[in-house]
Amino acid sequence: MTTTLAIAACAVPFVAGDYYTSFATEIAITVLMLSSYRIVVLTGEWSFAHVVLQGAGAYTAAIMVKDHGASFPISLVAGSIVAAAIAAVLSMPLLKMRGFYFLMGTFAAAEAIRLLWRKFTYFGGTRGFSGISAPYFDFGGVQIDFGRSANYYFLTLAVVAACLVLLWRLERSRLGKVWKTIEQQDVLAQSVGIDTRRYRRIAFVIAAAFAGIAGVLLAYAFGSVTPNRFSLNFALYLMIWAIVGGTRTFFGVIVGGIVLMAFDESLRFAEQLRPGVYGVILILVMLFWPQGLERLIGWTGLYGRGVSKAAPVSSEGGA
Amino acid sequence: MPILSLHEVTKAFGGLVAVNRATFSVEPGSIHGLIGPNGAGKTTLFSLITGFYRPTMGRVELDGEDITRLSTSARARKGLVRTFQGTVLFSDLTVEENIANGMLAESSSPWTDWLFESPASRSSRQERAAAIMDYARLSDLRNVGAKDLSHGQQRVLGIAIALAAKPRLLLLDEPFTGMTASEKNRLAEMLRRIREDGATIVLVEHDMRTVMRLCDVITVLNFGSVLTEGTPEQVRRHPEVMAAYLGSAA
Amino acid sequence: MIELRNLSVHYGRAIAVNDVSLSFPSGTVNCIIGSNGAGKSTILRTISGLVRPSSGQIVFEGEPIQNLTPKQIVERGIAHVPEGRHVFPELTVEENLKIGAYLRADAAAVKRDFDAICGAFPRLAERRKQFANTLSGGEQQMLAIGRAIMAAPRLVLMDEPSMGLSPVMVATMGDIIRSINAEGRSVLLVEQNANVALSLSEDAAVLEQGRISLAGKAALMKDDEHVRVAYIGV
Amino acid sequence: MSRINLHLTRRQALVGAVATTSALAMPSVLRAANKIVKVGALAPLTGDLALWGIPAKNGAEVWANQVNKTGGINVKGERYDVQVVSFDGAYVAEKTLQGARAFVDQDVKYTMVIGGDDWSALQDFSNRNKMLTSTLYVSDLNPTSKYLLAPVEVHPFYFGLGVEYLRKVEPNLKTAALCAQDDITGRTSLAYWRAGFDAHGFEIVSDAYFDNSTTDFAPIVSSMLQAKPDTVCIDTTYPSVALLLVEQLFTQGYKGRILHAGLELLPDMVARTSKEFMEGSIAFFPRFDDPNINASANGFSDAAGFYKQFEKQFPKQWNNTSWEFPGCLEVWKQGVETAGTFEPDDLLASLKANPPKHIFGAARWWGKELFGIDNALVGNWPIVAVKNGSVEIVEIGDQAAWFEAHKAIVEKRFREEKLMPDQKR
Amino acid sequence: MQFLVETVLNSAMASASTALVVVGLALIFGVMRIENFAHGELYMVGAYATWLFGTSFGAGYWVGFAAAILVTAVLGAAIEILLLRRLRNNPMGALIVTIGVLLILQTGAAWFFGINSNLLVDAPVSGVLSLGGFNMPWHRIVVIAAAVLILTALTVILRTTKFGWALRAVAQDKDAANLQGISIGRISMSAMALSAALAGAAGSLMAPIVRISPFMGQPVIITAFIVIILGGIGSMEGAIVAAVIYSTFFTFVSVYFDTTIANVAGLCLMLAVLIVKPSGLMGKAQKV
Repeated sequence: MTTTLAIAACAVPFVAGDYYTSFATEIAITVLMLSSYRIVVLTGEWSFAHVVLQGAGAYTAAIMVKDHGASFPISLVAGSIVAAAIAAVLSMPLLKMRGFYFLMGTFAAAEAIRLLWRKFTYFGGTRGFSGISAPYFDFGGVQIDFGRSANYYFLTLAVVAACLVLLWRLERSRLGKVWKTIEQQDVLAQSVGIDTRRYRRIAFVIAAAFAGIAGVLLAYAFGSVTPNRFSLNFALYLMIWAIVGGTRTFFGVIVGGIVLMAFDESLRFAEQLRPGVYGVILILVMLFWPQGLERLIGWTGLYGRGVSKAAPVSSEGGA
Repeated sequence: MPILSLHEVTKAFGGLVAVNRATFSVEPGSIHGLIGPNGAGKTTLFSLITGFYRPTMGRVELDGEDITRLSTSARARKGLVRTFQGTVLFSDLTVEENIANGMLAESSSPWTDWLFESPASRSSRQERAAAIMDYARLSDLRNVGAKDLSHGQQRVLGIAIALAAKPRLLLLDEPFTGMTASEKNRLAEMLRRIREDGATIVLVEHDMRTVMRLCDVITVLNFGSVLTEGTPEQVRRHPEVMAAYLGSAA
Repeated sequence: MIELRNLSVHYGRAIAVNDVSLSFPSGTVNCIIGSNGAGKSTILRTISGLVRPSSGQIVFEGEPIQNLTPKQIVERGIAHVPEGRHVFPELTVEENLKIGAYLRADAAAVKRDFDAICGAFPRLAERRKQFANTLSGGEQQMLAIGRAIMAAPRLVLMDEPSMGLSPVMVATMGDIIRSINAEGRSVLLVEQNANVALSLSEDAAVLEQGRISLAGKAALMKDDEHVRVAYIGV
Repeated sequence: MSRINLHLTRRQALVGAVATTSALAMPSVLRAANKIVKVGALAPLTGDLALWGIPAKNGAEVWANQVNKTGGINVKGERYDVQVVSFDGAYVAEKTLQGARAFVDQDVKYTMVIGGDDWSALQDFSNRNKMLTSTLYVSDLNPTSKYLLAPVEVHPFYFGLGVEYLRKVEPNLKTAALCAQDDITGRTSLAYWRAGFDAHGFEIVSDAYFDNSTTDFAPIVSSMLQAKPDTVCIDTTYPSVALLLVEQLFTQGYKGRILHAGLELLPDMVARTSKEFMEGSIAFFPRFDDPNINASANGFSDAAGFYKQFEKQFPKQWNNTSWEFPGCLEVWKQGVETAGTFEPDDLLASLKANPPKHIFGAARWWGKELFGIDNALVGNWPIVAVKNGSVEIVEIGDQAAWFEAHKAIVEKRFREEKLMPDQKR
Repeated sequence: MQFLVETVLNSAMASASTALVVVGLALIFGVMRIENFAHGELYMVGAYATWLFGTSFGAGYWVGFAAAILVTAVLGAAIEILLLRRLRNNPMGALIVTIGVLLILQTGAAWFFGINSNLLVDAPVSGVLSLGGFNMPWHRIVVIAAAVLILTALTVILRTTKFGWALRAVAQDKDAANLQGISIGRISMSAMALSAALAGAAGSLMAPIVRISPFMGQPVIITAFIVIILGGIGSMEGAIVAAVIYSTFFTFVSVYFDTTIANVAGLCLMLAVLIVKPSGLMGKAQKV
């Protein structure tokens, strides 16, 4: 399955035009966003801050390039670190909250950050940054211009694939098991000594680090960073893709993202009616496959069984 | 020195005092019963000991150290591990995975373990899980999903998960509920073995027969306060205990 | 008259009530006793329609009711005082009582019953404008019972009415149950507190791990060794 | 009712749009003798900003029909029919860039964007692909974007003329209050207005931005009026926001002058306030239903006819973007016909060498001093004033001349807002 | 002084309309445990319905107002019966469905009424109240009065009618309510209709004051969520108190600084409250 996907992904620029290559780049970045978002979801919480943390990566890349002429790898690392650092600070107050309070808490924190980007000209104000030039590598004569959409697509694919491998490992590592433990049985996890808040924080921060990478990829891919790009709408879409895809398996969110984005794109013929048609599709999916597309496709058998979840007996935070 | 001691522990929910100045201690190496009629405050007291609630007043000590302010998980890492009423398990996972989850909190391993677990640490954990399954007679069921176990097996698995967290003081919340007689016997046997292996057990239980048979010391709660404390024989003879349980005839 | 025929209830895979057959005459107080987790509450929840049985029948006044909704069952004349009272915490005492008569249309009769309950429970009458969560445990229990009576039931199901109450309060509760019965209503008690339950009841059954282990006249059971052993292991 | 009527025509419009799209999908649909040249409207068609995108796209389609009816575009004797391709960029960088790629794949010769967020993603791409593009936001211009033109509205350059005119007709006015929505257009506008007020001896007594999510404007107006201004300038704001602001000014007892670029909803403003209240307000857009529009907008072929056709096809959807995309197309058409080619470099060179006529007449390429590149087509611009409830052109001013005279002030005000080319991020 | 009075009155009006929206949201959360993201769009539908029936059909504002309430109530009930009922045990699914409804309503409004958002609704009471230099349009006072009236009526309904008790009972303890013979389905439907009608009423009242556009619900729902969190989810008293606090705070910050700062400050206010009290001002720390 993974191989098929990988081959399909690599073939895009050869069989489709620039338009589809560019769209595939967008999908690849979104896939990274979703897979990292899933880490937060693994701990049983939904967040609205993930997109703004991606923004933190994107803004860092923009500032690094514009002010310091940094190269792509350096921006990538810096973006990731800055996003993680912001997440670490935010997590201190936010992770006291649970459930819908956490969701809205993350929205408030994220929106405040985004409004500050709009407010301060250091961050380019309402206009943001533009003209972030694409990476250009020169390996002793072999020159690669990543401004060409196919080249940048492969660069994105490589970075995203590397991140996905890491995320895949992470999920199977002890840390991943701890997260799943927290999501499934918060109280039981606590009672065997797992400091659930601490591990939620770790999840939030690690997820942000990957979101930061996705942000850097975004900034280079489109050469611009605008505050509007990180508004609530995009956070909502991230959540929709994750839920529609299903978060139980590694591939659920990826499938959700790809299918829904492809759907949205294929609805272009509906022009102005597109969002409405999309809304109808969302409703139908939720009514008929409420557990998400992953169940439909039946990869669940790969690992993770069933969905039934014992009711929590008690919890420290409530909500 | 007692392994666990409570001093004047009180918990009020609004105006309702669920636990009132409860004071008692648990000696290491004992099986200590905590009984009382429905609504006597056992479960609240249990939550106070394990840190799911903070007491309104009073102090909880583990090995003489004040743990009143510690979180549940911090207490667990100090060796105070609980089980749950009903079946709180990782029901989607197998028996073996459930037990492995009980070991996740161990922090001794190097950080690389977070990404790639070293074969050595993996095999040592597998060995321990195997030992615990052996102990709990769950070895044959290692690959069975937790939700496919019988009720009694699920209860035992709950205790096995707790054992994986290396408890020094194991708090069991009504472990015998819903078990058949033979299951009860086997569990009682297992609890004795746990005690012999050095852990102390505090048992909240309704099944009086089992409690009387198994416990070294019994503390009786009624209306949130300690009614009496003593050996099973003393408790059995205590007139107020009888009244509390059977109710004074109306 | 209420009759359970080969009733079994599962929660997921776990069996809570296992092939129980029982029958209680109308017009009397009867009880099911047993220790925690024996399945007593599940039986009551099944009768009132909150839980669907996996097999078997529940027959009330000659008609099977196991497939009815809770609303239809209340309409048939069965009221349920749940374990732990479950009064509505942020409704006043008066509102709690009146909502008991939710399905009744006859305002005058409802008013009469309301006044009667206020008369029977002067402590509730005093606190009628207070939120229910400000009441003591015993008062909440009275309120829960009063709320059930407001539905004008012919059968009242009571789940552990003595739970968490002081001995004095438990005695009061006994009087209340008797007086409810004196109005011509049947009562089915579920109790852990065997002495109280048996002394109030006509017929009794002992439930152990979802099965009936003993059934018969309450008076005879009171001194039964089996009951004592089941409870205290003496 | 007119509503039902509107509804039907919209549906027809949709069917038409779908048909166009499917026609695009099929490579060569049999058509009349004329060849086809594609132009692209890359604008938000969904979401809040569809407010600009849809009327713009519709305007471009109406214009294309009119042009095709009269023989299309003449390139060295060959006739081309114009076909408008549209793509919903949703005002998001990645979608807009994808749209641009789709346009390149479809061989679109000229792309029109609203400007702002949607241009910022295209910059590098347009240079690489020589994608000739027009924007409505002159502030998008920058030295590196060779293929970006601001051919129609050089917003906000007419504001200076407005203040100059106001000073001339009402020499007693002393103070001004300003507000605008907090985005790049709002900020550019206010910077220029401030320069205008500085240049003509007004004191700015209140100056604030409001967030685009603002719903109630009473607090904003009362805080402006607290400073007791003689003049209130509300640029740039959405037409309907301007209406609400004007209404608030009226109800809160304001008596002075109002300045706003468009005053698009003037009839509603008059209805909600009074003729007297609106009298003398200054704006910069003549109405296209003005009987003299063909004379004043002489760079636009048959403005009156275009307006009539638009109203017929898309009733009640007119706003300023409805003629601005066509305005961009007019300039391009002139350029193409003069240059005799669609090839971007040659076309650009020819356009630069022979500045085309701009909507309000003769114009020249300009902008180096503020934007680092002479890609804005600047000419005369009308100042309109409200007379008896409707706008009339009261003067035609020279935007570039005003700027030349007050360069230092403008630069200072632009610098404050970090709008100068060296300050852009 | 005059400025201060005006600002206080403007805060009062903002509080009034916010309270109407938020109480509906709190109600629906209390009864159904659903975060209705489409609530802002019901507000939008209220405004459009007022225009359509009141202005376009020429029936006058109050007919439009009544129509707005009716239309939104029916819409709310339909959403519950057709969609949410089937997802009662799937809160995330229900949330996605409300987002779907949001998209459909926005698109529908843009399609039927056009994108230009230049529809105007005239206030029922025109003119301005002028008192010694201070000016307040009558309609703003109408909004405040109407909101107070509606909220009082709502309180009376919730406190004195059987329906009100049943609604509160369901919100407090579903099982026990069920045991009283209360049909959860019917109460959920009525609660949704009531909640939607409150949003519709708010939209209708604000129609003469704000810009009517398909997207007018978005800032409203964001404010509403902030307020509902501030007050404590599900607490209607908390919602009203928080609506007043937030709207007043926001209005004052926006006149003394600007609206962007007011937005940031409002968000920080909410965060600060949550840090101190993680379940909002009047929310109960949820018991186990």
